[in-house]
Amino acid sequence: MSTTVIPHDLEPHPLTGMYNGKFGIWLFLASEIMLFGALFSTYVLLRVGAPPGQWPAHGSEILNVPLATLNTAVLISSSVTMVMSWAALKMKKFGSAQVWLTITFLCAGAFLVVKYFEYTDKFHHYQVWLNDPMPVGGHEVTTIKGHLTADSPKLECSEKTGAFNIPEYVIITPDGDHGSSGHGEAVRVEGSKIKRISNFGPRHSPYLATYFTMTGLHGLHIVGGMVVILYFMLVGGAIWKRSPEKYTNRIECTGLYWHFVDLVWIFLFPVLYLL
Amino acid sequence: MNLLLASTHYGAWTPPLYSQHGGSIDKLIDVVHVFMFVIFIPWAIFFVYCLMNFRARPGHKATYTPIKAKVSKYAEVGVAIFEAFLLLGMSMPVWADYKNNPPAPDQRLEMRVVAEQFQWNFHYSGPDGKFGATRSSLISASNPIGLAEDDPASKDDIVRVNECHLPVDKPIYLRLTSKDVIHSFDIPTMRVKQDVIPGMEIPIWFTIDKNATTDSIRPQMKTVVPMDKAEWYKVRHLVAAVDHKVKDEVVLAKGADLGADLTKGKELLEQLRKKGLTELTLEPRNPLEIVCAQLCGNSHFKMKAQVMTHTAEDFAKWLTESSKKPEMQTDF
Amino acid sequence: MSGHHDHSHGHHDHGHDLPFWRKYIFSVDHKMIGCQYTVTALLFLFFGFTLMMIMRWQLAYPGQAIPFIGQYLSKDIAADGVLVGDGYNAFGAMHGTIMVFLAIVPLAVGGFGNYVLPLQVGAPDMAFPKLNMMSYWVYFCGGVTMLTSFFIKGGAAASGWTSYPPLSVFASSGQTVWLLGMVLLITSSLLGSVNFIVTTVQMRAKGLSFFRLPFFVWAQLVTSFLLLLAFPPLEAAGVLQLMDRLAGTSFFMPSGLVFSSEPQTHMSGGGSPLLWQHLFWFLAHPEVYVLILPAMGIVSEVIATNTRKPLWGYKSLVYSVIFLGFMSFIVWAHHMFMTGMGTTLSTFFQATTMVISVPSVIVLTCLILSLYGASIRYNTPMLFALAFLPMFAIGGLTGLPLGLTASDIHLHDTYYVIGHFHYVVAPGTIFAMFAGIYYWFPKVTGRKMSEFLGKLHFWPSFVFINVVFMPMFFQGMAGLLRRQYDQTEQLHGSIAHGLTKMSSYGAWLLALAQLPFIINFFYSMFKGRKVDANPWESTTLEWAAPSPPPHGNFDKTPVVYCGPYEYSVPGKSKDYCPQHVAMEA
Amino acid sequence: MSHHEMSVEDVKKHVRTYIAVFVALLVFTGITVGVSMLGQNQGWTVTTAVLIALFVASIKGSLVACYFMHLISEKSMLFGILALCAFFFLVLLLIPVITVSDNVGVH
Repeated sequence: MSTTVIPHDLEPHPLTGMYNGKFGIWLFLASEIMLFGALFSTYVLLRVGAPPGQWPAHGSEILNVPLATLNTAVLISSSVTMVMSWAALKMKKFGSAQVWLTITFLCAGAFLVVKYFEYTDKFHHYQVWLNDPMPVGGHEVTTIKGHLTADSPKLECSEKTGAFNIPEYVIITPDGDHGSSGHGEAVRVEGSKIKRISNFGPRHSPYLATYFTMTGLHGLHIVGGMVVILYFMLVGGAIWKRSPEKYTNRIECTGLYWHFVDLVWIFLFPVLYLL
Repeated sequence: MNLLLASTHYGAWTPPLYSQHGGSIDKLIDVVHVFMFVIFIPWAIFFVYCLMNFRARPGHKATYTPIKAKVSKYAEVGVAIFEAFLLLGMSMPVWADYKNNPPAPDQRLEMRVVAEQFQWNFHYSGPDGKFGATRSSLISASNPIGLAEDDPASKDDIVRVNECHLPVDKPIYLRLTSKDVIHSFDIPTMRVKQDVIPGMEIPIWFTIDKNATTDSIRPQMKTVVPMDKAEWYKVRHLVAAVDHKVKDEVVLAKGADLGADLTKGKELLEQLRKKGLTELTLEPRNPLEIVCAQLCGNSHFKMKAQVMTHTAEDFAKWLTESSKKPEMQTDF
Repeated sequence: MSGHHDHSHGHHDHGHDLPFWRKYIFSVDHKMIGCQYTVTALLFLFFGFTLMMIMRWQLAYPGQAIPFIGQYLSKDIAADGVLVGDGYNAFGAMHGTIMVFLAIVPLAVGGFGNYVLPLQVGAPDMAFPKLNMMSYWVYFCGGVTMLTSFFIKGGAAASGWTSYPPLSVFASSGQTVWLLGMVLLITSSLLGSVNFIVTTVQMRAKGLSFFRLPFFVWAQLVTSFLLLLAFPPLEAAGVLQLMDRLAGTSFFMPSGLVFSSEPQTHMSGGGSPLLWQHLFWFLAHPEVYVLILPAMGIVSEVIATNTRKPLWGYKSLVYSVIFLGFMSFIVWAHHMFMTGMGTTLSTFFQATTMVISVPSVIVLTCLILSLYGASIRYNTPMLFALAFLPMFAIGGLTGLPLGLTASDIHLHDTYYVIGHFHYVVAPGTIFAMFAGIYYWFPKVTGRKMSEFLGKLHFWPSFVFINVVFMPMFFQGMAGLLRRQYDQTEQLHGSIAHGLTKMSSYGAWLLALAQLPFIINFFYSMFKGRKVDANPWESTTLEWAAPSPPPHGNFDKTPVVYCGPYEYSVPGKSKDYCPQHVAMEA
Repeated sequence: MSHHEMSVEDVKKHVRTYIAVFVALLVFTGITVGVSMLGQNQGWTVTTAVLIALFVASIKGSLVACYFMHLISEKSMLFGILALCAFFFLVLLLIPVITVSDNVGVH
């Protein structure tokens, strides 16, 4: 392609001990650290500044910790398979390297599938804040959590702020004691009584806003990594044939990125789910 | 500079000053600028000297060895020391005083300022010294701060839109909040500026000079503008300070302004010119303004309030009279 | 190494066989990409200037129809040819955004950095040519995205280039487009900065140690680190604001907002408007140095060449820019003194702000002492480079009263601020850019720009740019606030109106003064005097390559024998010793 | 030692490390979850919970960075850059502190 030969494209530079690509990917990761740093900073600020009660005392009140623990294991596994793929290439075993790479890809896919179930669960779960207390299932409550029935009108977003406008009325099936759905009878709440309505999506609270933004951005990084891995699964053979060393380097760089994505999750998991 | 800047006695440098703390701010500004000239002028002289003396010309060659310039090191150290002085000796004490020493509650006039697009709302506690409760659900065009009528403390409260009455020579303590976006509370003539941030209540305080009542400031700013320099944009806030007469006919009565908008203003000035008036004696209609210093939307430039400063007695009178009529002024 | 060289040489001829779109559009050659950046950035510079000229009409003649073009503007911007408040704010926000992110940074880093840096380090290209091409196209898309926002319903972003929430979250959809454009521009800058750092560190020619690098390369290296580490927080902030606008979150929206008498209870609230300011200025202060460091680099190159003597205190210059870069990360909150900051923090940030002025003083001192004992050639690039010095000095000095909290109370958000940073960026950085264009034009085209037209460009520009910005200091002193659609609506604005008009006339005349440059640029491209590879008799490596350099840059891989500015070395036959020529004993 | 010239034996040694690190990571994940549940039942303060969670996460992160990303065998140049990045990262994390702590306003 390029008609010029770039120095240190393959061989390490004596000063840095790295070839260009590896040095480049490390610099890129440094910028990624600053990106997620700003988000962590946001998280701390919103949490510290939150009035009592606005932030859940423990992530498990809202989020599914067992699923996330499973996902952590999946992501750690994908990290080790990634490095195994590189090790195999170092031992000139192209075939097994591609197998490891494929497992990495599948793990990443599994992670996203689990995430999808976590997300959709939140998007279909609603909370209604009331202007005045009303009786539900024998208790006077000021807020109802539950699922909207099919008879409820579709909620519309405010054009200005993206939050939900208050509908004419909603019919909601309140949650049971431990957040499990299907308990209790459906309640009809008139719009005039509703102070605010939201699903457990990002608009729900600063906590969920942070959760969706951080995991969403992390998820996008996973997708990006998967695209790159898929690319090497498909055309890896051709590059390997042309220059095994180049292919090994590229897998190493991909791996560095992939481990970083794993590393971010290692911090996201306790921060969002366990605190 | 006077021609370009001032059509009235408003100063060609900083504006006239009517607050007690402002002097130290102006002093710092002056000292910094003197310092800037002290650095820049010798620097510029050296620069021009080099440009002239070391130009390329036949027979002149550059010298390879750099000059041993101890002067530069002294200059740098000098700059650093002077900056330290400005910081520690002037800026920090002023700021600390500006932020850390609020006047005692029993000695100050405390009031709430609620900013919104694009107006300033002023909330006085009235003679009882207690602010009535406010609720955002009660906010409407006629009740801009959402004052709760059912709260006894709100009975004598005064709410004013874009009109702020203040006593002179008494510490004023303002609690600034915003309903919607970030505004900035700025009175240039008092050297007061503070961002007003929604979700926060930020206090500021200052004391107005003893002699700075609006009625006494206005004549001080009186100026004479030659007719051919009287451009509407520059005189639009000024009113006639005296009756302007041509052959015993009053062509511009005392207190009359020079046209509410550009078209009318141009016409009026043209008429006056035709009638043979050669100069205008003018003074500002409202010499003291609160303006918004932070971009807050399309009418940001219009967001301003008039400050009326009174003597202690006049202010007390205004307060009692106004609190008798608790209905809101909604002339905005 | 020599093996590589032979290899690349063998391919040189193929460079000419590339189809048009590979050679001029999707080129991977750093020089072509540098030219693409330069031309695109100059167009944006012109566009941003046009926006300002229209705004200056409204300021000088509030409420009067804009002559010539008023009638062609859309209804969101102008009614019956008169600019409206939203239109003015949109122009203001876009002027700032375009000038900073689409014009000057791409020109200084994307244009000059791309073209000159690989040549100066003796590399055949950037470390990642394809990534380089991608940076340009991502930048291009970001620019186009920004421009399209003028044509959507509600007009372009109108919340200032700083986009402070909640205003920017409540704003019309132009703000969303602005944010998307910013994300693209930031991505482009990040890719570019990785490329620059790797190229500088890994691809220096043999013998070119760090302390033999031309100062321009140092400036670009530090700039790249600033972009690399300061931009991501703004990208994160951009994502958060996008979430606020599109997904209904409240990162920057506190509880209890009431908008046009409507309590915003359907939002969760609980956010912090100050968070945006912190994240924004965490980038935007280093960004100031992103604007100024490459300019200092260019000026140093031009001054060294045209004084015919080594730069005074090369090492102090290098340490100064490194220190500047580092310090620029911990001064950002001096933009936020008026947000209710207490004594402790304001003291810290005032102190760091005073500290950061010291290396700037050192840089200026080194450059001016370089003139002493010189033999100064007054050609056009040198005139622009010399004009940079006093202009940057004025810009820097007027930063002092803004950096001190007490004087900032009066001057914050006034025209004094506008005057201050425009002195740094316009007669400062933009003049340095012009110096760079005149200086490296012979390298790019093999032809010199006309000296006569160049001087016809310089002198009026120098006069009028001061007419534009000098009055602003006095206006600011009078308390005149920035971002006012009609300044005369306020008493002090009305009083300062004479200066406003003076400034406006200065701006329009300044525009006229750019005509000689435009004519010169195109005329010289085709008809300029042909010159050899090193017309300025300069020492750095870019002049060792042919003009224009072929694909792969050097005929022979250069080896470096000496420092970057060996001019007028005693006992030599010529008054300059190029870096790639072994000095005879 | 640079990875550039690694023998098959070296790689095999590496692979054993990778597996050990993998197991350690899984164990630490279990510890984090366990400790968090315990803390929730025992009613620990937020500070304690944060400190423990971040401590364990840091161990895990270091393992990934050092062994999977081979940071442990890199040259000092990279450490310099990462240290710079870490410093500015800390500055970023100070933003919440300075927003809340030293402001004359009341939230």
